[in-house]
Amino acid sequence: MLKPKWFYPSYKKDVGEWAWILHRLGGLALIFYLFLHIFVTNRLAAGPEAFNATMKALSTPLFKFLEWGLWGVILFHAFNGIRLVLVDFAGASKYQKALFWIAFVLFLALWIPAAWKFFI
Amino acid sequence: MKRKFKIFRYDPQKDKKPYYKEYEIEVQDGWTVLDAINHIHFYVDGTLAFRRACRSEICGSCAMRINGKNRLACKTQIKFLGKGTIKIEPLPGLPVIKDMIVDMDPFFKNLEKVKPYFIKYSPLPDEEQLQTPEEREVINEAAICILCGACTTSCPSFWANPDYLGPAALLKAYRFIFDSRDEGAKERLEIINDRNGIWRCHAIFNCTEACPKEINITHYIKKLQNLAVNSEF
Amino acid sequence: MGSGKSLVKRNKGAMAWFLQRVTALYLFVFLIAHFVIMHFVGTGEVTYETVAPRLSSPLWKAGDLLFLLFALYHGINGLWQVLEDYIRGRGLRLFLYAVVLTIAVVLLVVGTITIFSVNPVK
Amino acid sequence: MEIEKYYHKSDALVVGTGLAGLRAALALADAGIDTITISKVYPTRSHSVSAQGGIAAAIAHASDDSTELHMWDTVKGSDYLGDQDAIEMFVNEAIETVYEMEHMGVVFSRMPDGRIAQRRFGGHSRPRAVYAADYTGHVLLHTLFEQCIKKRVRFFNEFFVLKLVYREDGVVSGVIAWDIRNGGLHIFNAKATLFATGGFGRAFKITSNSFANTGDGLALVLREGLPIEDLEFVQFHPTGLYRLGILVTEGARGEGGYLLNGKGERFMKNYAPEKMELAPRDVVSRAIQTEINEGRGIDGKDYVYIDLRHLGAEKIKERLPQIRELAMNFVGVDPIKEPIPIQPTAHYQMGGIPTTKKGEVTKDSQNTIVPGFYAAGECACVSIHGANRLGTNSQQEAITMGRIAGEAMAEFVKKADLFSIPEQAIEEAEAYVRKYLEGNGSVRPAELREKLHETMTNKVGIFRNEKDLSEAVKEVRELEEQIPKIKVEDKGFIFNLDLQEALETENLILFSEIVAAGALNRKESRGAHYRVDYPKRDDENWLKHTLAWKTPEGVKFDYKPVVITKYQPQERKY
Ligand SMILES: Cc1cc2nc3c(=O)[nH]c(=O)nc-3n(C[C@H](O)[C@H](O)[C@H](O)COP(=O)(O)OP(=O)(O)OC[C@H]3O[C@@H](n4cnc5c(N)ncnc54)[C@H](O)[C@@H]3O)c2cc1C
Ligand code: HEM
Ligand code: SF4
Ligand code: F3S
Ligand code: FES
Repeated sequence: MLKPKWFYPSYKKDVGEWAWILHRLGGLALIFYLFLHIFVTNRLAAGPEAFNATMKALSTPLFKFLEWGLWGVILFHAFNGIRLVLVDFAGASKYQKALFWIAFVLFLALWIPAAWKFFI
Repeated sequence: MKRKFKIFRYDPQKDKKPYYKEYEIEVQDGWTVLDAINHIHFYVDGTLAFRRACRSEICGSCAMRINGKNRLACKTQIKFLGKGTIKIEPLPGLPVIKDMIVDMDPFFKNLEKVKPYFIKYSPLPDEEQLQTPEEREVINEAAICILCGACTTSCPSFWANPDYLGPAALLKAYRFIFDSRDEGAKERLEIINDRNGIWRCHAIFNCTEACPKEINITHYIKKLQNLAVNSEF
Repeated sequence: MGSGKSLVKRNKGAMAWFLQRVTALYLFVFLIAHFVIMHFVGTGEVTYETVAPRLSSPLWKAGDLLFLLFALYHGINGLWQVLEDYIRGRGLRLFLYAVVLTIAVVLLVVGTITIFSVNPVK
Repeated sequence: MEIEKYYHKSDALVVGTGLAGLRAALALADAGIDTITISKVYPTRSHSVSAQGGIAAAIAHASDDSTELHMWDTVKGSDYLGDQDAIEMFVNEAIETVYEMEHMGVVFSRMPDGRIAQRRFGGHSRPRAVYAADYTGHVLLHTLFEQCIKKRVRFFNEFFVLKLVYREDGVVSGVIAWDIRNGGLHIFNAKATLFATGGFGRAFKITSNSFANTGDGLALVLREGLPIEDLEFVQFHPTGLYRLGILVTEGARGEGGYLLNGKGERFMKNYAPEKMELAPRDVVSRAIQTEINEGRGIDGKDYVYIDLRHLGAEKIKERLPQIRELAMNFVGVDPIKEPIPIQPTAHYQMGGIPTTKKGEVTKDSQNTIVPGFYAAGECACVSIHGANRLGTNSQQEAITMGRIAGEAMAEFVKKADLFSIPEQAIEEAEAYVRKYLEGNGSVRPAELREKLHETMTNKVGIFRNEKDLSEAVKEVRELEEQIPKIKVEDKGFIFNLDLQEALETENLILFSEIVAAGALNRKESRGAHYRVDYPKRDDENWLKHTLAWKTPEGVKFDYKPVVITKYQPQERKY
C-alpha cells in the first residue's frame, strides 16, 4: 500500500485571506514593537536627560520612517480588528468583504496623508 | 471552442514527483469542468483519475481546485472561467492518492469527532417530535452540507494543523447543537470548545467563499463561539 | 439545544477569545488616541517635557496602566494563538508559551515602574 | 504483476450504501450483528443523495389520507403488476419508517404547528409526500450515514464488488471486491449478503442517474446464473433538464407547476384531463414524447417547458431551491422568470433481483429462496412498483425494505453457518481484472458505452416496437462480443478509474440485453412498457412477472403470477 503524499497547498487568495495574513503579520509586528517600546520608555524612569537623549537618538529619518510604518500597521490592524469584532458579535459575516474595503480605505486615508507629519 | 486544460498529474506507482500535463480539447457550449475532464478521460487519456458521481452538485464527490480555488467540477461552467488555460488540481491540504484523488479520511475522521448524529435521551413520542418552521429554519442551511470538503481544505488553519476540526465538522456540530429537538449540545460543545475546535477559526472566510452550497459557514462558527462564551458566564 | 448556562468546562479557550476582543476594543480607542497625541498634536516632538505632565496625572496613570496590561495581554494571547496554529509538538509549544509569558511578566513590571516613576516636572 | 489478496470475515455483508444499504446495516447493527458494508463510493456519494421530491407515507397530515388509499394508488399506478400482499405490507410500514427517520433527526419540512408537512405527487390521490424542500434524499441519506457512524458500522468505502460468491450447493457465502484505492482483491466471507446496489440508469444516454448507477448488482447476479425479474419496465421521468437529463423533481408539479408545449398549451388536458400534470410518470412521459414527436415541442424541437413562474419567487425559493439552482446553472434559466426546458429522462428500474417480502432473494417461479442472499432498494424487485413506480414510493421502499431485509438477515445469521469461499471463485475474480490490466484491447470503454446508449435510448425508450427491439437485442449482443476488445489504458493499481469503467461497461452491456429482450418478449403495453404494436394491456396473457436468465444461447424466460388480494385489475384512467 502506497502512502498518499502531501503537497504544499497553493490557493488563490480572496480578501478574507489577505486580511488575515496582514492582520497576523501586523499583530506580530506590534507585539515585538511593544516589547521594544516598553524598554525604551523605561528611560523615563532614568530622568529627563536620559530620556531626551534617547529620543534624540531615535529621531533620525530612518526612525521617522519606521514610525510612519508603525502607524500604518496600527491602523490596518485596528480597523480590521474592528471588522473582526463586528463579524464575531454583530453577525456581520455577510458583509465581511464590504467591511474589509471600508477598513482598508480608512487605513489608507489615515495613513498616507499622515506621512507629512513624520517627514516634514 | 478549443480550450486548454493544465492538469495536475501524479501516480505514485510511476511518478516520484507530481507534474502538470496540458490537454487541448474542443468544449461545447454549456459544458462544465466535469464534462471536460470526463471527455479527456474517456477519449484522450484514460489514465486520468478523479471522483464524480451525481454530476448535479449534490453528492460532493467532485470538489477540486480549479484555477486555484476549491469548487465542484460539476457546478463550474467553463464559460465563466475566463479565456486562459484552465488549471485543475486536487484539493489542497489533504494527501494526494493520485491525480485529483485526495485521501478524504482525515476529513471524515474530523467529522466523526463532533458526534455528528442526533442525540436524544428523553423518551421519543410515538409520532414525530414537533419542530416549527422557524426552529427548522435555524439549521436548514447547515443541514444541506454535502460533505464535499471544499471548505475545510481551503482553510489556512487546517493546512497549518490537520487536527483542526475544520469548518465542515464545525458546521455539522452547529446543525445538531442548534437543532431544537437534539439533546447533545453539552457533550458536543465540550468537544468543539477546544484548541483544535472553534478557537482555531480566525474568520479567514476561505471556507464560506469555497462552499458550493453557498453556506455561510463562518457565520455558524461564530454562533458556536458565542455560545461557548455565553456558557462561561 | 439545552439551556445556555455553564455548558462547558472552563479554560478551553472561550475566555481567551472573548478577552482578546474586549481588550481589542479598549486598545482601539486608547492606542489611536495615544498615537495621535504623541505624533499629531503639538510639534510631534517627543520629549520628557511633553510626556511627563500627562503621565503624572493619576487618571492618565490609570489609563496607561490598563493600556499596558491590555496590550500585553492582547499581544501575548495573540502570540499564543499563532503558536497554537503552527507548533504542533506539545512540549515545544508549552516551552514557547512559558518564554513569551516570562517576557510579558518582566515587561509588565518594567512598564509599571516606568509609569509610576514619572512625576510632575518641577 | 502480483495481485495481493486480503481476507475478511463477518456475520453479515451489505453491498451498497444508499438508503437501502445503510438502513439494513443499521438494523443489523441494532441487532448486534457484526456487519461490513462495501461501496464503490463514499456512503454520502451514493445515488440516493440526489433524490429530491419526497417520501410517501399516509400519515394524513395534510388530508384525510389512509393506508388503503396509498395501497390503491400504488396498485393502480403499477398497472396491476405490483404484488398486492407486498404493497399492503409496504404502505403500513411506510408510516413507521417516516417517524423513525424523524426520530433519527431528519429535518423534514414542517407545518406551522410543528408537524411534518406533506405535498402532492403524481399518481397519489392525496398529498402524501413527506419532504425536506427538494433535498429529501440528501437529508435521509446523511441521517442514515450519521446513525451508522454512531453505531460504528464497519465501512469499506471505494471497493468495487466484482463477484457474488454463489456456491455450487446453492448458497451465497460472500463477495469478492477490488480495492479501488490501493488495488488488490478483498475476499469477504459472510453468513448473509445483501445487495443494495441501486439502479441502472446509466444504460441510457439521457438519464437522471449518477455515474455510479451501472446496475452492477444485476450483472453480478446474472453472471451466477440467477434470474432477474421484470427488467423491461424502465421508468422515464417526464422532467429532466433538456439535453442533460438532470432531474426536475415531480415535486415541482406537485407544488403546481404546468407543462407547456410549443403552442403554449397545457397539453396534459388531452392525456389526463382529471389529474393533468399529476398523472403517473408513464402517462406524462408518453404525453411529452407524443407532443415532441408530433412537432409540438418548443420551436418544434425535442423539448417542452415546465413553467413554475406562477408559483411566485417565495414558494420557489422555499420549496424548490435546488431546482432553481440547477436550472440556473445548467440551462441558464431562472424558474422565477422563465419556464424550464425539459425532456423525459431515464430514471428508475421497476424490476430487479426477485425477492420475497422479507428481502430474501428467490431464483425461480416457485419463489425458491437462495440461502444467505438478500436484496433491497432499487436493485431488488419485491414487486411493489409493478409496471410503473409512483414518485416518492422508491425512497420509501429503499428504507423500509432495507430495514426489513436487515432484520431478516439478523434473524438468519443467528442460526446460520458460515460457508467457505471456493478457491475457484477467487481465481475467476482475479482473471476477471487481469484480463483488463494485462490485456491489449483497442476499444475504449466509453466508445462501447456510447453505442449502448444509442441503442437503448433510440430503440428501448418510451415508445417501443418489434423491429426496434429485435435490432436492439442484436446490437447489444454484438457489443457483448466486443467486450474482450476493451482497452484499459491505465495499467496501475491505484485508483484506476479506467479499469472501473471497463468493469462497469461490461456490466451495463450484460443486463441491457435482458431489458431489450424482455421488452421484445412482452407483447402488450403496461405501465412504463409501451409497445406501439401492442398498445393495449393484455391481462389474459401478460398479467404475470417476467423472470429472465442469461444463458449462452441467449435470454431464457419464465413467468411468475402476480399476487392479487384486494383489487382486481380494471382499466386505468387518470
Ligand atoms: C434524481 C433522482 C431523484 C429521485 N427522487 C426521488 C424522490 O423524490 N422520491 C423517491 O421516492 N425516489 C426518488 N428517486 C429514486 C430513489 O432515489 C432511488 O430509487 C433510491 O434512492 C435507490 O436507493 P438504493 O439504496 O437502492 O440505491 P443507491 O442509492 O443507488 O445506492 C447504490 C449503492 O450501491 C453501491 N454499489 C453499486 N454497485 C456497486 C459495486 N459494484 N460495488 C460496490 N458497491 C456498489 C453504490 O456505491 C451505492 O452506494 C430519485 C432518483 C433520482 C435519480
Ligand atoms: C488597535 C486596536 C487593536 C484591535 C482592534 C485589535 C484586534 C485584534 C483582534 C480582533 C484579534 C484577533 C484575531 C484573531 O483571533 O484571529 C487580534 C489579534 C492579535 N493582535 Fe490585535 N488588536 C489591536 C491592537 C493590537 C496591539 C497593540 C497588539 C500588539 C501588542 C496586537 C497584537 C495582536 C496579535 C499578536 C494578534 C494575534 C494575531 C493572529 O492571531 O492572527 N493587537 N487583534
Ligand atoms: S460546508 Fe459547503 S464546502 Fe463544506 S463540505 Fe459542506 S457543502 Fe462542502
Ligand atoms: S477558512 Fe478557516 S479560519 Fe474560519 S472562517 Fe473558514 S474556518
Ligand atoms: S459529481 Fe456530485 S457534486 Fe459534482
